[in-house]
Amino acid sequence: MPIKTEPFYLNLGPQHPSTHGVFRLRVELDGEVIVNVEPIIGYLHRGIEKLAETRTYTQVIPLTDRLDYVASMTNNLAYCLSVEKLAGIKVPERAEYLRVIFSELMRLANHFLAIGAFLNDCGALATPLIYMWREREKIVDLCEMTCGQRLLFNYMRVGGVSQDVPEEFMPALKKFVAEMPKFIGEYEQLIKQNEIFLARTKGVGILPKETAINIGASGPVLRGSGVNWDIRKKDPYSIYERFDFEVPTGEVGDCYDRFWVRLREMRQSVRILEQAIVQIPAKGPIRADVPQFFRPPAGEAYGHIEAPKGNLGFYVVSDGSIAPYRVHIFPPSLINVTALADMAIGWKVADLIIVFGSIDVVLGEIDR
Amino acid sequence: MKFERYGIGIAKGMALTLKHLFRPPLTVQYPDEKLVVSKRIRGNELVWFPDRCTGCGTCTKACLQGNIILVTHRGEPNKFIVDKFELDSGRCIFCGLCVESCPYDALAMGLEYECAKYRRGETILDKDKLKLTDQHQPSAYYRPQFAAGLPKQSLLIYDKKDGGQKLNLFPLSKRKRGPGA
Amino acid sequence: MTVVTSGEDLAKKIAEAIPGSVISSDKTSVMVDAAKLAQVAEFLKNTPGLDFNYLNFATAVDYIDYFELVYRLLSMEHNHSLVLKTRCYDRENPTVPSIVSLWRGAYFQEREMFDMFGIKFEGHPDLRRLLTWEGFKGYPLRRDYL
Amino acid sequence: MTLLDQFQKMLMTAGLPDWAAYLVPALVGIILIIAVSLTLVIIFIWWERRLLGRFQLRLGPNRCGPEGILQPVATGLKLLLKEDIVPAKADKILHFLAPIVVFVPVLMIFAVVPVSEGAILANLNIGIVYVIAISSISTIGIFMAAWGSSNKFALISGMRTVAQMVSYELPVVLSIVGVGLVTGSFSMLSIVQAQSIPFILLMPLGGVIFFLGCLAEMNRSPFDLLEADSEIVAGYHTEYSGMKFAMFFMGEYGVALAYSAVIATLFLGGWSGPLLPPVIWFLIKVVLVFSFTVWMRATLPRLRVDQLMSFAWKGLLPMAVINLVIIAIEVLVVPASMLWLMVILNFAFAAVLVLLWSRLFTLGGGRVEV
Repeated sequence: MPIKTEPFYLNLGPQHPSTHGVFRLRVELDGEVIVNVEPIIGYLHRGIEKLAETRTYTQVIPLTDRLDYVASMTNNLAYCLSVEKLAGIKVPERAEYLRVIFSELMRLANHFLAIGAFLNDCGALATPLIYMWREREKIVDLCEMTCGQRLLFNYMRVGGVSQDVPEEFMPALKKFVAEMPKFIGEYEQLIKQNEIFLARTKGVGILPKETAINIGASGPVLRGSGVNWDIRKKDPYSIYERFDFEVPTGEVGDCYDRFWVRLREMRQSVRILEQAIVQIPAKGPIRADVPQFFRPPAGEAYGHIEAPKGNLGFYVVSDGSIAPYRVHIFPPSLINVTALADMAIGWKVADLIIVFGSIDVVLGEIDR
Repeated sequence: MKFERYGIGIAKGMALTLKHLFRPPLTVQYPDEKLVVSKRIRGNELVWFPDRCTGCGTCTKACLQGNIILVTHRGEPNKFIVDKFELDSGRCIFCGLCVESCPYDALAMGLEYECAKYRRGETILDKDKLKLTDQHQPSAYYRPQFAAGLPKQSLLIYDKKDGGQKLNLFPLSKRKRGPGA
Repeated sequence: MTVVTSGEDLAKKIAEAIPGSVISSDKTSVMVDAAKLAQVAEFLKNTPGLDFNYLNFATAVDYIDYFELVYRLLSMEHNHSLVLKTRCYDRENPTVPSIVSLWRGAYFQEREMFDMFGIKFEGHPDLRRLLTWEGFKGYPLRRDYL
Repeated sequence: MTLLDQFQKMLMTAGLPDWAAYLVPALVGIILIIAVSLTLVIIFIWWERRLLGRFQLRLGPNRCGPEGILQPVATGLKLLLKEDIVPAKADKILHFLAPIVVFVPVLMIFAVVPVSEGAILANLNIGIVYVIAISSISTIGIFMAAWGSSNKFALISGMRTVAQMVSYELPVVLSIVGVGLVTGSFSMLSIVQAQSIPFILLMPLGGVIFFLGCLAEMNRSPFDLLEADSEIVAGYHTEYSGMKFAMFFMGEYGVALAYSAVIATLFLGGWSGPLLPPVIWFLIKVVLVFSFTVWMRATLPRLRVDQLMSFAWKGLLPMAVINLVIIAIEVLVVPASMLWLMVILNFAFAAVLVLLWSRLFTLGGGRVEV
């Protein structure tokens, strides 16, 4: 006769060291084995979609900064792309290059934080996090030099970027790009072959290819499962078709693959940056002639980009007035979290944490 | 999962951390050591130039928080006189859209960033507090004309000789103590 | 480059398979009858040559007279996309069939639409509020919510 | 003849009654040990934070006192002033007793640690067994804290602790038996005296097993599962604040210090060393061992609980048994004058065993069907 047991409910969050924000997980446990996981979100809901309906098209840009605050320039870019599509605005050449440079810098910045926090979740006591932070600080320095702030950049504008980079930017960027591969190599040395890390991540939290597609996962989560899908390649926006880079994919779809995809993506980002530095025109307009209070024609547009976390889309509906009629934000983190239960059930509490860490979510984006 | 590499991976990682033991620290001791901020910093206080302001109100329209209060009355023909120009730095999100929108360059972001206040009322910046003084200087955000005299930003990416962040290897006992030293 | 499939061509195919489902169509989108949304979605997902196996996003727009639900579907195999729309005219008790059984990615998005617009999805496994709390009054993203 | 015995003898010849001659040296010794070990614990807390800071490209505490050495004192004062919160549903008695049960045995370990020739509080002939026995009591304290604070994170932590401590006791004891075989005694003094070559060279595998076991016993990374802060917040002391938390904290570092001292004594030759006075040598070795654990903590991720268990039962335990058998045979066969032969043989056996285990042994289970 089996012993009568009752499930053990554990409430991880909203205040928990490894939930990367105010995220709550209601976990049903059998011993330490996870029987069920239910994500409960909304603790950071600020109603950005509603706020955007009463702002002008330009004024929405600072709001988009607050979505994925780890890589906020990519949010600006996605929004600007959709509004440009709506209004049919052509962006100048130099601005396109600056956009690519900054979105790749943001990808690096995001992956630094993602990998660092992931390793921190594995229990490596902040050391990798701080090593990654060192490189991230350099990126943030570059952004501060350009647009005056370190977190919420508000740099992209509809029709270009807000202002040109200062003259000391390019040398600093070149130096950064030159020394970056060495540091990525160091991270690989630090953790890639570490037996404990491999034991913790290999085969843990497998997301099969079919499930990944079915739940609409994107970004490293989808590519870690072995699906070669990168919007930069498959549906190039901005000027990404001019760059030569590869899309790294994983094999099994476990936590290690997602980590490894991110690390290789960082190398590819450096490659794109190297090419962009060479190709960028030295002088030129950086902003199309767009008035501050402009009225795009009535209609709707969907602009999406390959944000560091996945497919970030903005669905903008205009009624021809000064403010957007509706702005829908499609955040990659929210959809990737759908996969959490698939990946974590049957594993232990410790695995749940690293599976969650390997998805790489930002709560500003999930809750909006 | 097997221990296939006999711990070589662990040894490699430990070698790397040992190497980092002899690298300069990343952090700075904030009140004692201060980094130079960007020339374009969107600091915590704005600077307003009354003689350039025409009272057109573009900044108030550009502000997504509705944070700038501008009251004018008609003076001479075709000229507005600004009675009240006020903003609450507690509500401001420092996006810089007002500075960007000003057609007469009458508004600039400030350089200051240590602007903690004890009372909520003190965060309101009126005409006097927004004026240009020696302590209250504009930054070069969207105003490249102010960039000339400002010190170079200290960047982590530069070495010490490039005028970047000052890093010393073993910073034991070589620090000055006390605020602002 | 993701090919935007012509809504007009696709509308013919859909109308052949499921008569009476297509209301209108233009170059990029197909508007279908809300009652037959699930059948159309299944047709789009499972028909060879279309294979819309990836739900890009699902959202709703409140046009005061009606709610417009927008689904952007994508086929990873053929790299083409389609915007599927449907309208829901009932404001008091808007009901639309759920597509969670086809694309699980809609799980959170349908919950969010329920939360923000009050649109009920028939067949959704766990239709609760997502971002606001239980017991929240009103539906924030409706145009008449202040 | 320990220093305390000499003191006792001196007092007796000075004409004190027997009970006083026995009590006074004991009290002096106990107070000395407690004072010195607590001071060392404070210094070690500072040293760990400082060193960890440097590993992580930070500075670590550097404000209180010279180079921040008074930071642990400041932390202690802060904790002393904090409100002592007891959860409403907590088992008050267990919640109160747990820090004491954790902290006191830690101090008791220092009784048998020889600092230099004869400088030992109690020269037990089973000294090292005493260490193992006493340090196991802390497990009960941790479990009391975990159960008593009626917190789910703490409960998970308590379960993990008990499993971990009990499992790692075995390889630790088995590797100690090897030391006992070579020395012919379990007394800490005679173990140090027997080390003409440090035992880490004589029995490398035993040393490594003992070190790993000790890491698990003192809950340091990569075996710090019971307070895995990224998973179960702070483990068993989630619900503790104020001075009770400070006692856990001190207890944790006290165990780290004690085990560093035991490792230094058993495998690194204790106080023996050329030129410098024995106490300095001993401290250098303790600091080295401790710094090594800090270094590991700065680098390594944490193991999962099932991996931890299988590492103990399938990895360390069989290796320790085989190692013990090998050493026993060597002690019988190899003459005492030819210890260098034993060194070579043991290094060869260690290499073979590690190679073999890295092929045979799998670390932990996988997904559980639920």
